Amino acid sequence: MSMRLPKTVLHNRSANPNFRQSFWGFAWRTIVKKPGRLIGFAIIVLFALMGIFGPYLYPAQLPINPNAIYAPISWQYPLGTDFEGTSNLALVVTGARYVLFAAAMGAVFTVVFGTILGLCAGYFIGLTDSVIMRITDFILTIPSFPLLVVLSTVWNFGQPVAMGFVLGITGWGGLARAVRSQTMSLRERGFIEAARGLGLSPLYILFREILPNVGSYIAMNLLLAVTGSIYAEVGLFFLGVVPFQVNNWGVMLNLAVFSAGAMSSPQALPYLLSPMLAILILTLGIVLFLDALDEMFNPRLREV
Amino acid sequence: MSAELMHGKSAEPAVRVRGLNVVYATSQGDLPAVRDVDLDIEAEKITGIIGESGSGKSTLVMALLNSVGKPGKIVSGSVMVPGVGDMLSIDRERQRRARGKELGLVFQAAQNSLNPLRRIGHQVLDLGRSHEVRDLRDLLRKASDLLTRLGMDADRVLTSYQHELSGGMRQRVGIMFALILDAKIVILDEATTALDMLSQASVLEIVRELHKERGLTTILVTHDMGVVADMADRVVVMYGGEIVEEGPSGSVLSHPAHPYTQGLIRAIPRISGAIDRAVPLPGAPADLKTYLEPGCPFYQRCAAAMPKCQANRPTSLTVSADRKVACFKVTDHD
Amino acid sequence: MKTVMARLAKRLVAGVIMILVVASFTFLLVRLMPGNPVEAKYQSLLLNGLTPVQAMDEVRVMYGFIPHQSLWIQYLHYLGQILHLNLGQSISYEGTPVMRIILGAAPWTIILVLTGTVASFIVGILAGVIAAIRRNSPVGSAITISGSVLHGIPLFVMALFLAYVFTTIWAVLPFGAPYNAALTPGFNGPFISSLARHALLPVFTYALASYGGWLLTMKSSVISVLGDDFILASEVRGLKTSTRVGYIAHNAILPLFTILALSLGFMFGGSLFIEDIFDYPGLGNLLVNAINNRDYPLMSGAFLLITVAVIASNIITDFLYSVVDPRIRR
Amino acid sequence: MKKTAWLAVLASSGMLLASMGPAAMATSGAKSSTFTTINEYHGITVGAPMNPFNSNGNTFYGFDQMQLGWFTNSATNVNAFIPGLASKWQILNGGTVVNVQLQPGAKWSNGKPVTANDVVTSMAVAFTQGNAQAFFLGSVRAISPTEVQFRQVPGQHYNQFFNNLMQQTIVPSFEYGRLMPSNIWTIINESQYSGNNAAKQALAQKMQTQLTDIGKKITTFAPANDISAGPFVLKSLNPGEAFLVKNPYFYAADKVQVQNVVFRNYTGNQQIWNYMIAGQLDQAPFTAMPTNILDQILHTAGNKKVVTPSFVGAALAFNQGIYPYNMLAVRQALAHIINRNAVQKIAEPVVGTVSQYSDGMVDAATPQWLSSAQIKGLNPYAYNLQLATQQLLKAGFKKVNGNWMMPNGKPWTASIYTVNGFSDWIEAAKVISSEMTSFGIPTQPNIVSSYSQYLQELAQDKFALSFWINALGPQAYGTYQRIFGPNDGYQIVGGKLVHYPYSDKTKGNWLDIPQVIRLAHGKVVNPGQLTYSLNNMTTAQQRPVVAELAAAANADLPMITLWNYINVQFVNTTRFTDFPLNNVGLLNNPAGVWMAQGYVHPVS
Amino acid sequence: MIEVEHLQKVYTTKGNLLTRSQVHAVRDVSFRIPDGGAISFIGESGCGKTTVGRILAGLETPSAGVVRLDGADIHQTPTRERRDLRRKIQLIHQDPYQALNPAHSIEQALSAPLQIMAKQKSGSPRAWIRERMDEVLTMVGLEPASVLYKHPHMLSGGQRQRIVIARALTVEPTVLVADEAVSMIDVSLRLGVLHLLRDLREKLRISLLFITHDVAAARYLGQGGQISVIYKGLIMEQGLTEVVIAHPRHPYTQALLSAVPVLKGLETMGADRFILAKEMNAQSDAQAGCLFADRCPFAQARCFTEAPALIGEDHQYACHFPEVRQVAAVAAE
Repeated sequence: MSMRLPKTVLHNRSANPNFRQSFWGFAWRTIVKKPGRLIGFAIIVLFALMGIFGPYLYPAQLPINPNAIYAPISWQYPLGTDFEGTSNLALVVTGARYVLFAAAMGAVFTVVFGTILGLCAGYFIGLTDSVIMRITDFILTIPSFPLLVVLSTVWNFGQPVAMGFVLGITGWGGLARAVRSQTMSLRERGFIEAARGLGLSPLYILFREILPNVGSYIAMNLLLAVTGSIYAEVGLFFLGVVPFQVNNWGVMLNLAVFSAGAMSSPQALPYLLSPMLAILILTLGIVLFLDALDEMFNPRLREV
Repeated sequence: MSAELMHGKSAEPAVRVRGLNVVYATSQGDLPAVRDVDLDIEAEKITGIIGESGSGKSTLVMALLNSVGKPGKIVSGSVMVPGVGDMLSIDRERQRRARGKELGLVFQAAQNSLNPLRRIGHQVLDLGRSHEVRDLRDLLRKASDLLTRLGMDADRVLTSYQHELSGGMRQRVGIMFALILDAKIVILDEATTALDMLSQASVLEIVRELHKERGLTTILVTHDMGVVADMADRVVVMYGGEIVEEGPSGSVLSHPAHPYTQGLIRAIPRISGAIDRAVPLPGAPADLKTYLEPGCPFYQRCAAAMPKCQANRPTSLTVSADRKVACFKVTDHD
Repeated sequence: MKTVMARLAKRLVAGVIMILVVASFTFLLVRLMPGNPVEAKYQSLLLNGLTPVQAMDEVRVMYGFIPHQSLWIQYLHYLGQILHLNLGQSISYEGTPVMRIILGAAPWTIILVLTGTVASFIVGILAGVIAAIRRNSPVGSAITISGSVLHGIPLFVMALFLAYVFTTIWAVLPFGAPYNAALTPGFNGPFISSLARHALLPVFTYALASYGGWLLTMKSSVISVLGDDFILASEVRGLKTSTRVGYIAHNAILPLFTILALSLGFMFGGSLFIEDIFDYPGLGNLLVNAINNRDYPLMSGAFLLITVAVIASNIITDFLYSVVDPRIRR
Repeated sequence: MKKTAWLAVLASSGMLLASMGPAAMATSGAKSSTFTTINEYHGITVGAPMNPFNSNGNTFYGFDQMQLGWFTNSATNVNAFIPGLASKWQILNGGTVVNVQLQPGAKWSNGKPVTANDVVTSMAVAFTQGNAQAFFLGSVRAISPTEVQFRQVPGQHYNQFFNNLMQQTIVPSFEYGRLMPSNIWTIINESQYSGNNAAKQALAQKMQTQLTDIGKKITTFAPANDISAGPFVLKSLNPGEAFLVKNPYFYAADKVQVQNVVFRNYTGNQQIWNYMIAGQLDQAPFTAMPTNILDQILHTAGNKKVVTPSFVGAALAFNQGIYPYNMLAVRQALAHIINRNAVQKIAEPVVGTVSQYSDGMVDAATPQWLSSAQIKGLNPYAYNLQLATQQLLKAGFKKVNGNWMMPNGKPWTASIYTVNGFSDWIEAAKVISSEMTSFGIPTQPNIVSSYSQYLQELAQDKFALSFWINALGPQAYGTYQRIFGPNDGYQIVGGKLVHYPYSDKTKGNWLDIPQVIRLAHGKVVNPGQLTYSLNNMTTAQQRPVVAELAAAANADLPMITLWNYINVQFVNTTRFTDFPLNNVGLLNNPAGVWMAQGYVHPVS
Repeated sequence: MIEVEHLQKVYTTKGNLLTRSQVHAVRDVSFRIPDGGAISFIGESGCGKTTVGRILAGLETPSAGVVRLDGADIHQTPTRERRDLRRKIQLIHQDPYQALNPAHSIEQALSAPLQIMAKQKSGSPRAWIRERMDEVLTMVGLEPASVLYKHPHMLSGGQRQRIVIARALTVEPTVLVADEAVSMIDVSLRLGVLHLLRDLREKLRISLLFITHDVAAARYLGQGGQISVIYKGLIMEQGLTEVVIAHPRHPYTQALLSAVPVLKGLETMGADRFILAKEMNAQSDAQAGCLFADRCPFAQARCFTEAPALIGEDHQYACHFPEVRQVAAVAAE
């Protein structure tokens, strides 16, 4: 298009030998540009810290208090208490680790499976592609949530890694397909042909030449997969179709709705609202932050 | 329809551009893309506008239609078209009607200038309806005639979708769209760049013939000096958003005055004459940094640069009856 | 057209193979699930107050519907029955054909998802166009944010919230049944009105949850079409604004139709939370109950139905797309 | 143009939704003679047959599904019945022969009379379902069109013979008779053979299979219309509601004041709570609930709580096959660690009371069976951490860094298993976990996703500590077989008691209680055999046996009874009055039975 | 020295069994390039010239025919040696904007192939790589210090193409295949890149296969070398560059030369210049006679029935009626 500016000038500020650092600098500038993004970023950081350090803030077994069942919101219980008089805030904070760690693992597995299979299918066209794509079709055809439910009863979800793994193996299909099509189009690009002509190994081409170019897409997907995983696992616990043993947000929702009658009784409402609030705030944070990622990586939306 | 234009004095230019400035709004502020352009396009002549990528030639052409897309915006100037008025100040509806009807544009990316989901014939009808053509059947007949004239199977093309046509055919369909409403001013913006030699030659041939037959005013925008040299009556050389040289093509080619024009002509490999006559032009084309500097935009690459050129921008001066140059070396001598 | 049909045939064959693969997979998987359905039924009857005699009377015959052959024989039998469109007999429903149970639940899910999807599609598309065209104005930003937020909220959170608001705090809407049982089903006013009133909340929830997705997809589709050369070309050719908007809309909406058809295919899996929370008697609910009761034939059947729906919608999408998009039609 | 038509349809449906606002608000309860309730036994299933022998069948016990009589749930008199289709009965020959006279004028909802032949057919059906064999029914004979005689299998003295036969579902012969071959009684008789003739044994085997096949056919049988001999008949149904109308042919139709009955479907307790809070249920069955919900329910106009005795307890059961729970000291120490008051207050505050005795019975039954001296002899296992510490130290446990080490040197950690959806169990498990953890035994509650999975894994010995329903009464056998019955490996096979060892993982012995238990006064008993023997005893004969079993359960502590359920149901008096609130025996039966007895009147 | 004999390439189009068809991209192409020599392939798009280049570069396998590099058949050698052999032939892409990985700096782009080479060299690999990078960058006329750390988007088209060439040089090739190597570069910079390629040919004795539709560029680069005019995968005319341009015998060659715009004021139009209006029809493959006959303005009956053979010694042409026409423009002075 004739309207486009000469490409060279837009990036003059990055004429800095240490490009990597300047990327982080650029990323940070993108974040602070709008207050919404900063808020989103802060929320994500807060929740990450909660996941890492939350359990250390409270005793291993949260204290119960039969005299403060469904206590109203107070300084002692900022989010009220549950059916046995345990602080809802403590439950949310200590429950974050499993939820977030499993979600992170789920996202990592999704992205790792999806990326590797997508790259291989797109690059080694032919038989490899056919086999991988048939498996992908299969994964995409089976409704993932019900599959998750069935898998989860066969598996034991004591460890968040196991949960993450199952979330990963049910969720990589879409990403694999997208990465494949991007890889296929990159494959036709001159620099891949040149790399082949220069005798570089397929491994180098896949992971050093192609991967960085789908990196931005994968980064976005990683974040989206985190939210997707949170919803899926919290949903599983909420429905109660999986065995559970640890305190987490989904269990709270389940107990609040099905045991505590939070839907019918205002006294138990804080018990229901606490995990919902946590999920919503985290969602909000991710939505706000996605906007920044979008700008960091999607040149199409970047306003010149 | 455009009777005034047909019978207008030939001395009156078909398009008169005055003081045109276009900028691109960026996060770093407004960057000039077209600067202080004054230009008269002579009626019924082929005018070639030549320049490299980033020289502002396409922006200039879009400004003629007042269709500069975001983030570009026209800051000042006027584009007078007889029978229409100043394209930059008449109301939007009249601008819209002038586009397509008075001013036909064949797009740089004409290959993709058609709605992929509608048959060509339907798009002809859409065009007719937008310009209040009463007899749509007649319009289709005209389209059919034009397509035949352009060397295509008209019935097949009209019932085809874009993807069913080859690149050369799409380009010709683009020309058909520019001419079908009897526009007298036709602008070809890099219309043949994507075609290979043989297609380019045949499309240019048709353009030349139609130009003559219909008494068109043709503006040919290209980066290919050869095409301009072959086709144009007048040539306008742009560099860094400005017109650096302007004149009849024969005289400019044989006696280029501006160092850029000279370098450009010298850098053309030819099929005639001694091979080593061709000499590369050093440096890189103008970019936004160049635009922002106060001096001559060609200063960095100019072999004949003087200290004066770094700080002052030469303005376009008439050097002979119909030639203008913007270079201190030329104007100072004279 | 001939090639279209040939392609269709090819897709159909591939679809059937995929169905068999998924059927085999789910068959085996589902039978790996631990559980003893009969004992559970018996124990829950006891909990509900039946005397042991009555409870045992109730469940004794269920044992007869649990397959006793080896897994391999069961599998072969299962495949054979599928080819006869027989999904077997339910355990927890004591021998009621799975097909009949599923067909009893399917209409409610279809009502729920179809209405919800179509409503959210229309609203989402319109909002998406506005959000794309006015993307630099406050209105556009507001619409986009509404879409992102609604898209971001998990379905069950939204369903719980709406259920709380409309059935507890401001109890204007009924839940728990698809219509008032005292009314005669048919095309009569009271019945349809009851049907609609009962469906309103789940449908609204579903629509609200899907709206954001449509909006965001449509917005990005419109933005990408806006950058296409032919849109600029239509401007320089002086086409009327209405015609140009038509061009934009037509081109932008086309990819969304694929997603629409696909999402209808996924409908049976998608409404699980809504059906559970509003206790709407559709397939999602059925599946959850089947899982909790370890009713293997019913689970396999529900899975198979979902799979068939997805595959069918894939094929239909493919076919429709080759009809509406001239670039694919050959 | 197609497009516009599409849009028009959409628009009109949208208007439809909008226009039906307040007019459609009237619920089914608005007409005051429609009685709304919940079927607690199973959900409403569209597509399931209107057949009482199908466990998901759409028939409603006490409304359109009838039996000869209705049991009053008496702990000590198993023969106390309210007349159903039987108006009178005689129990002869020490309980082995029963004569039953049918209600004069009893008719099916199509106008045909209910005859002795229908009862005979129903008993044949009961054989096909395996039900009649369970109470040793030997023969059924129509003495007259309205009188039937039942006999026990010769040589058997099953003390609940009458009790069980009265509770068999009676179905019309003209519907169900067709489903069975004409020689059905021959098949039944041949299948009953229990002698030693090999040929006859083989034949019996064959006939049993045949019988089972007929049984399967019957459970899937779907009558076109509901045919009821009860006060109501099913008219229509959808996945959320079933709609029943009064049966004009019911023998006591003049007593029935309710015109229509609506059954609401439910999938979880919270739904029943919601219905009650909305004041929509005229009667609601027993449902576990937290206090806040009870308050909310009682806040609604007209809702009234009705309490009747219940014979169910919730217990924490030990798998004695798993170390260290094979040690009596461990089980007893845990009983001292668990504060049952706190557990009950949190887990089951509304429909539970703290269990006092841990003797295998509910506390309400204990005084009825045991003398006060015997009660005094029971260990109350009071909450006493010091005692628990002493016991554990004596058994070789050590406390290191605040946590207990087992005698084998390994740290003691535990998991308590419960089931998703069983809210009281889950909450109790959490409380007990907290208590055990703070005592120095790190414990976690583990929630299994479905009850069927729970039961299977329980039987596979995957759980050391799990929740269990015990004290299921009112009869003594029913109570103790929850502890010393199949879960302890004792099963009745072919009328004889068999004990399967713990090592046999397929036969359900997951408690692994020692086969003999030494009581406090030194007597050694076999509780499995004692429990079994209760079947053939009169109430008087049962008393000393129950006392021994109570002592055994209390001393060996195979499970700790945490709380006893109290049967709390609700009625709403805004639309109906005259509930049988003072008639405990009747209250234990479905509301349809109340109505047939002339209770429940619309508010005028 | 690279020799190509009777090269063929047939593509099977995708589709179902019924609609699957074969496309002959290259029918029969033979040529040889001595060390330091050059050959230019000219023809319009879709004529198969790019396929020839891709086969040479090892990106496609030929359906038939032999490609020999210094006597070794590059498609028949064992896998391990083949990789080394193939590295000797480097392809310069048409589009410098696509030929460099946008995610890599110039240093990364150049060092990756050098790391492979370094394994075969003695001494410190890091120093050697550094040295070699400087060497190739200087060779293509760029200053190493000012470009090494940059990413492709910071460079102009001409600079990028120089980087692409430098990267090809890292593996010490003996043959360069330049496929429309300057068509995407700004006009003022094109000649510079052509000049560089010509330099390399002379200095490093690299053989050059130049693929283009621009006859003038072919003439500039192919000085002293040969020109091959290719149409529908078949050579129409082949000979010394100067000879073919000055005395074209095949009408197709003449059409290509006629299509070169005439620089009015510097050149005069060739006397016999003609513009070919008809487009290439890819479907009319099956005809018996000359492949060009359907578009040839001079075709006679025989051309439609009998395929002409490639005749002539140094200057070969495949035409029944070869007639020299003066179509190229002539310098004005």
